[in-house]
Amino acid sequence: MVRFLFQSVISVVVTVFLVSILLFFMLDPSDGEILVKILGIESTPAQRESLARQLGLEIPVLQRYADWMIGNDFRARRLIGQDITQLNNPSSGDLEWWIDQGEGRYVQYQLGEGGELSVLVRNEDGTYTAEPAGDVWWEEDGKEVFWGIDDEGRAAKWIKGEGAIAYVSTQTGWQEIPGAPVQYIPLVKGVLRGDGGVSLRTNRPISNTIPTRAANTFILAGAAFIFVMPLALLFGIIAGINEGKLIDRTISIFGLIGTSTPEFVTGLILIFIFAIQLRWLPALAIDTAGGGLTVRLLTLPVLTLTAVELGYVIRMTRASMVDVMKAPYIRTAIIKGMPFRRVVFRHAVRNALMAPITIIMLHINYFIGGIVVVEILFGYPGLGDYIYKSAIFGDVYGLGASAIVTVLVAISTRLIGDLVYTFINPRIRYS
Amino acid sequence: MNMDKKFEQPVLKLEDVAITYKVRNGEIDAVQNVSFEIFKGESHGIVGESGCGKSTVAWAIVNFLGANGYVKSGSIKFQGQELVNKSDEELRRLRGDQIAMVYQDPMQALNPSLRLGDQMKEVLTVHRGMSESEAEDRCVDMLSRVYMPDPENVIKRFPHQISGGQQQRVVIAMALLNNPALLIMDEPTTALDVTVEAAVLDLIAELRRDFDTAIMYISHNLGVVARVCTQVGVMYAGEMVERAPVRDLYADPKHPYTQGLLRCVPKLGGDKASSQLYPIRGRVPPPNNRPSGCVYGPRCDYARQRCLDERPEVRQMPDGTSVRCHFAEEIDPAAWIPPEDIKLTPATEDVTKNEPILIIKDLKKYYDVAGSSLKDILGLGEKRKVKAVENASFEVPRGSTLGIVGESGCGKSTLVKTIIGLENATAGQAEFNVEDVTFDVTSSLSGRDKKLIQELQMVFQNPDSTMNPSYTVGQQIGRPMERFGTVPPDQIRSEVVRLLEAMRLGENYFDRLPRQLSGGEKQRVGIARALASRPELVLCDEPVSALDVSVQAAILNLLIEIQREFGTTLLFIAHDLSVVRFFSDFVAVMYLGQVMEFGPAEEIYQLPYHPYTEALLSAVPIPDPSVTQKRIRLEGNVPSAISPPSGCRFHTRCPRRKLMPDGGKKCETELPPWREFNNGHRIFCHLPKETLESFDPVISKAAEPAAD
Amino acid sequence: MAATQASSPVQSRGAKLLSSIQSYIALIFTSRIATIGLAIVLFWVVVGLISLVWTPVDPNASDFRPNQPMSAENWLGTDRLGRDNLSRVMAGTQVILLKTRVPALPLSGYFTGLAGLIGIVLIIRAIPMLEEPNQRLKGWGNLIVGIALIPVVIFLNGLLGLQAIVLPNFVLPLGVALWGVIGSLSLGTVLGLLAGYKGGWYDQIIMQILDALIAFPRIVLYLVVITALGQGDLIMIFAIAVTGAPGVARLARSQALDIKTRDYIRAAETRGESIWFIMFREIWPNAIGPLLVDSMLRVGYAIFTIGTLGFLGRGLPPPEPDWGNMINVARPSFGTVPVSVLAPAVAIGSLVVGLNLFVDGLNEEITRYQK
Amino acid sequence: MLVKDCMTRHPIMIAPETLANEAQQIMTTNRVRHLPVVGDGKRLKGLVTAKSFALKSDSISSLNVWEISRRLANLRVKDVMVKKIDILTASANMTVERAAVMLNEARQSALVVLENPDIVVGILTEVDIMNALQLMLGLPTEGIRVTIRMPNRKGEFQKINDFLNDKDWCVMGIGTYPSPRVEGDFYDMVLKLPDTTIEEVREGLGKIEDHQIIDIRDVV
Repeated sequence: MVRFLFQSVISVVVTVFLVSILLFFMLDPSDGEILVKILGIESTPAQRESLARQLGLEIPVLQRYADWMIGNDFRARRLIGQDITQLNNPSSGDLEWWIDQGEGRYVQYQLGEGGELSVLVRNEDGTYTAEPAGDVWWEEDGKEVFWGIDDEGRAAKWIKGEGAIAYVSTQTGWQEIPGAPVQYIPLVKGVLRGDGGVSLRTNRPISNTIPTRAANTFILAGAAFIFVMPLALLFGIIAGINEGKLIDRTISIFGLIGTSTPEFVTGLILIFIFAIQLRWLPALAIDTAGGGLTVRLLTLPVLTLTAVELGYVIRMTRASMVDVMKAPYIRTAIIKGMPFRRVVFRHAVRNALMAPITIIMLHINYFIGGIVVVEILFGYPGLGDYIYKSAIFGDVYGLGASAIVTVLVAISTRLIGDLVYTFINPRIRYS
Repeated sequence: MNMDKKFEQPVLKLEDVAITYKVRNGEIDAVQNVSFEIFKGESHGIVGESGCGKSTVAWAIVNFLGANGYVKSGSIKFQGQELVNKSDEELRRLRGDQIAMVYQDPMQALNPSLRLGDQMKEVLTVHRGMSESEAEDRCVDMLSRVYMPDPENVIKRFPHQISGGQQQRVVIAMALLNNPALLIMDEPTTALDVTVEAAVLDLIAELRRDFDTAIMYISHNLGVVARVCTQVGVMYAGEMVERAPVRDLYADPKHPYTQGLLRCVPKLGGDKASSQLYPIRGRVPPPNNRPSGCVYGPRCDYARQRCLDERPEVRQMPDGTSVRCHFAEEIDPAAWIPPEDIKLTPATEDVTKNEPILIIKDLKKYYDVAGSSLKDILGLGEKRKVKAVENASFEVPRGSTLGIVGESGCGKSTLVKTIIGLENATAGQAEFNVEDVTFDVTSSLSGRDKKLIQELQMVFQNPDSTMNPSYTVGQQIGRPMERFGTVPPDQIRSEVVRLLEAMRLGENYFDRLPRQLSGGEKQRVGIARALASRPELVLCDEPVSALDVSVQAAILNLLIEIQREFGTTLLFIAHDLSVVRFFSDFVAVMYLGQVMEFGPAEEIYQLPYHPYTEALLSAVPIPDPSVTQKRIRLEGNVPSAISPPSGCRFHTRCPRRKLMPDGGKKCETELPPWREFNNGHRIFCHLPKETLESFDPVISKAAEPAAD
Repeated sequence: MAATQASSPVQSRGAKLLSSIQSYIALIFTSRIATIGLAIVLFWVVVGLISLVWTPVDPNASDFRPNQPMSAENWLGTDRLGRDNLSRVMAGTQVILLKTRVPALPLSGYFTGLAGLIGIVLIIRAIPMLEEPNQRLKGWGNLIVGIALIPVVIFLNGLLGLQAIVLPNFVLPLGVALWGVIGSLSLGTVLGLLAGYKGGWYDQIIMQILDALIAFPRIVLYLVVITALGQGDLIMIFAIAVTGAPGVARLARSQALDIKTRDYIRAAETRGESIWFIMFREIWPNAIGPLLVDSMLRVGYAIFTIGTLGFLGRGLPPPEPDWGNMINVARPSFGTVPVSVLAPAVAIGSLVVGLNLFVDGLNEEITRYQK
Repeated sequence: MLVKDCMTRHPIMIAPETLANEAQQIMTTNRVRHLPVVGDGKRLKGLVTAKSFALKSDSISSLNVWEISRRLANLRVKDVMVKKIDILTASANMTVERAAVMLNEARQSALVVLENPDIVVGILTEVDIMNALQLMLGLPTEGIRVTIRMPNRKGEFQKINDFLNDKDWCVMGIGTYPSPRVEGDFYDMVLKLPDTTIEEVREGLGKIEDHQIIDIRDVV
């Protein structure tokens, strides 16, 4: 047991490490393509360069990877020389970084028009009041520099008199802001500490988005799971004990067709029948009326997922049941004169469920793939949809964080499967 | 009860039963015209080689032939009631209640995920409607009845938590719970070690008397059948060719097949010279291609034209034996002359005095055991070792045969693997001398000289896995020649053919694939492959234990012949003491990694014995009911090799320990000394020489049959 | 004499192959399911072959009547750009099953790739050698050569001006799905056999990495790879090969674990055969059967995947029509012209189902045959 | 001798649903006169004896020939068997003589032997008791069967015993009973002696005081 848990932990570490490295380096946004996606093709090189600096893309990739994994607040804290902390902004619900000067005084800095640094003191309601900062500069390499947190919550380095020009997109268009910081560190606590940073695509903190998305997906997947499991096990057992008979053939073939038809094909056919032809159910699972997720909305997506998973689980259960029914101990039970029902339920089912449980749990990855397709097909605002959009956009932070979530889900389901397996298999439990 | 059978009706009566399996193209008659009956309290043996339909008959009785098998004709009557075509519900009631069954592999027969108690209890709760607690009491009673230690605890365990011998006891106890009228046992001891087997056989004989149960005992082992059965039926190719009381069958076999079978088995009872083996020529016909006349006709030494034309009927002989042979009266087994080609040339020289080719000194092999605590995983815990081989030392003279015997787990295979290099020795020296070159054999395979690799070759146990299914016979025998360059490439084919002929296989085998060969043929090819690099030493790992007796005899004879012809030295592992005796010049007896006794073969089987050898000899089933064996049974299980007993490793089970002057204290603490006897015979025991010499011989031929 | 010696095993091997093929064909037809599956697959193969030479209309030609429903003229209607759906569905089999488009690459790219491959093989070969005392020297040699090979070739490429020589676009036979599976089969088999046969640390490390790959949601992997590297046939093949390899490796490993306990492996070891001989000459021929059956299933999965990615807008690149892509493009007008969506959907569905039916039936017959 | 030692173990049993015809056939082919009727787990339900098949006149008087045969063809064992409450039962640990008394008193020919409460372990019929008698008198073995008449007083058996001891003879069977049709208090004793001759026995036992050999023969 100890060995097993130890191996699982190692497996999690290795997997998360490999996945994150792979994602980070494959989707490395420093080549600037992402800037075009954010700013549009009409943007000027100067604007792109400014954005790249604001996003911290000019930081070397290894440093950026380390920041993203374990955070950079401690690095910033050292540069700033003051304590920094994350506070909730009541109006947006997002967490923002502030310098904590003690006694409930939290500040950010902003360089005014005249090159004067002003300090922004946070009020209770999340807004701030600007005050002159006074002389906070210190000497470095013959220049007067200052590290602080700017009004966007990034660690920033100002150099007196050498303000760079920052381009900021506002409602009225692009604004040129002179005297902007020359170096930025977008503050992040790191994925391993539960903070994935700010999404490049939405410019919102990822740790705010993912929970709601994941909850939606959980509802969808959970509904499918609750639907699939009992049905599939039942059909699998029925087919398994009637091996070769008509009922087995029927169940097996339908299972096979279900699991080998791609989700989008099943989904499209279901939409065609129930939404377009019969007009019973909506073709999209988007909550337009504001009534929340209803059974009506969820029916088609759940059915689509069910079709694929049901077939798979049935086939696994059936195969295992067929094997078990041929085992010598089943023969023993029959020769002992046990009634058939008792043979099946007492002697066969428990042994037959051992093998599929682990296999089914391993299948979670295909299931996640299915969820992505189904969410996109039905426009369902879940994690799958988020993963897809992040991937297409090249939002390495959003994709990375959500991918790690799915990896954790995959590994923990596998772990649960293994644990359940050890629990129902006395040969492992008692050795 | 000594009641005359004339007044009694058989518990089971089979009349002219034919069993057929439907296959893809047509039907296969697995069993034809089998008739026999079993009376109350009788144990009826069914012997025969694999594939002769023994088990099929058993499955037919409980009507469990699978989806494609059925009883084509004939009747199976259980206590006068016809079982064929009985309804499922009626059969279900009989099964487990009146008819019970015990199978070959107890581990497979028990449900791995249910506690033993639950599996036993349901026989009572389902059939008799007993309450759980009552049923549990009865299960405990029955377990203690089959001498299961600590039965209250055992019923709470799972099958994998008890040993194979104990599992078989549980299965037997489960079968007896409802006091069945008929107990079918299908090779119940085949998977067990010989000492465990002996104990289970004792138990079976005892239970038969106590419960008055009719037993149908299926086995391929003539020795086992001789020990437990009162009546024996011999099956061959789906037919029962002879049926007789056990004593008559072994003393005066009527059917040529029975005679042939008995000539194939080495016997411990007689002296070594009389244990010459004579294999039966040809092979068992497959069920879909059986001869139209006598099924045994093509292999029979006495076959005449009538045998090939006309199928013999079962005939009753004057002494009550029934035989399926046209000429049973005319055949006199005593007048049988062995065919010329089987007769072995006697050894021309005494090889036991040759200079040693292999010298093993204090060879040790320990394995690390993977611990399961966190400490062990991180490599911090104390490393525990399985001491698979401990201080083995012996010499093998050139051209001789050393037999290594012992029960499973005694380290005999590990020893051989270490010698050939599949495992690295932990300590010790092993030297191999050839052409004035000496090699150290304790190095790993990759560190070995190519010449040494070539000189040591191996013959394996399992005929089905000894050959790579993807290559032809010729390719596989040719490969060592190619690799070691012993034969120029253009002569490989002719050399392979020459070897094939030496194995009594023709050139037409060259292009055959393994799946086209029988078990015996595969084993011959395996031997040919081992010989292809012209090695000096061939190690044989139980080369015949997976084969039927008639094939086994042929392979053993072949090995001897090869040794005479090529002068090869053989190291021969076996668990069967009678085979080793027949085959070896020297014998080493191993127990729990330790060599317990070493010496010339004849000396091992005579006084003085090591107490363990004595127990082994007493347990060997001998296919001759007229031989009596001293009854010595070992108690308990073989201890774990991770923490072997201190002092003498055998002391925990030694039946002779109490003969020690101090009652055996010394055995627990000190390693025993080697006691030397004649001709290099050594015994690893604390008992003084005089005590060892004062034992009675284990095996004695009874002067006359004891009263029944 | 020598001639006959040489020829007879060859003949027998040919005859062996023929008879085993015959028996397999017989096996397929004994199963009704396998026969139906094979018929569906063959149907699409034939359709694809026909589409290579003839389609009702040029699949990429537009007749400027977009989104037409089914009609006598366009049996399956037309798509958003007015292209004939029937022709496009027919031609859609090509990229999946029949041809792989290799884009223009400089010759140096091929050389470097080849050198890299050889280098990797040398490094893999070197590792077991390092363990064996009498081969250690050779092992180090291999390792150094293997590592050095790649920069050397890159340098030579530059020197020889191979950068400048650009091979034009060309087409390989067999489709993306098939090449992808061949890729995962080769990669997975090598890793699996190595892990299974060598055991110990090899097994630990290889399986740990493969397990990580298995735990990685494959859809994410596909999306990332394609987003990062761009759409293309070779990239799709790469993605399919990488995601499929762990599964193949697991199977190959379990096969190797099973086969390595056989006595003929002991026999080879006692002959002092090298690990590569044992892995590829002794184990591989006996492990390949189940692996091949499994890869046929994988072809189904690969088609499934290509379709899904096409549907997500990340499928095979134009101009050749791709079923998944067709669905993606036609989806906005699903309500009005369902046939544009349903036709390719049914095509993908039936092809995958057909393959699965075929393999399933075949598998069942094989296992029954073994009994 | 206890019931368990002389009963017939594993008697042939049938299920209540068996056709009466079949039961009758089983009885004839196996030459038994009693069939315990049992449910699952050998639990006693009834007993079929030869008499069970005798037709009860009241039940058939109103039927014609065809109806009778049809009715008979469909008759099940449970319709004709002796019900459980009417069956004589015994436990395996009862003595034989007690069982014989039970059979005698009830005027029946068989006892069903049961264990925890109603599972059939055997059947004890008159024939079994006869067999027990045979065994007690050492029937199956060859030897000299001698009947000695002796007075009913202490020490008489001791004399025979001493004599047997002297001769080192063994006894295969022994039985005593009050002498029938004799005046006075005498007991007859039957002894079965193997490995000896009539002459030797007569020579030895005949010489004992007050004892009289009234029958001697060489039998199997």
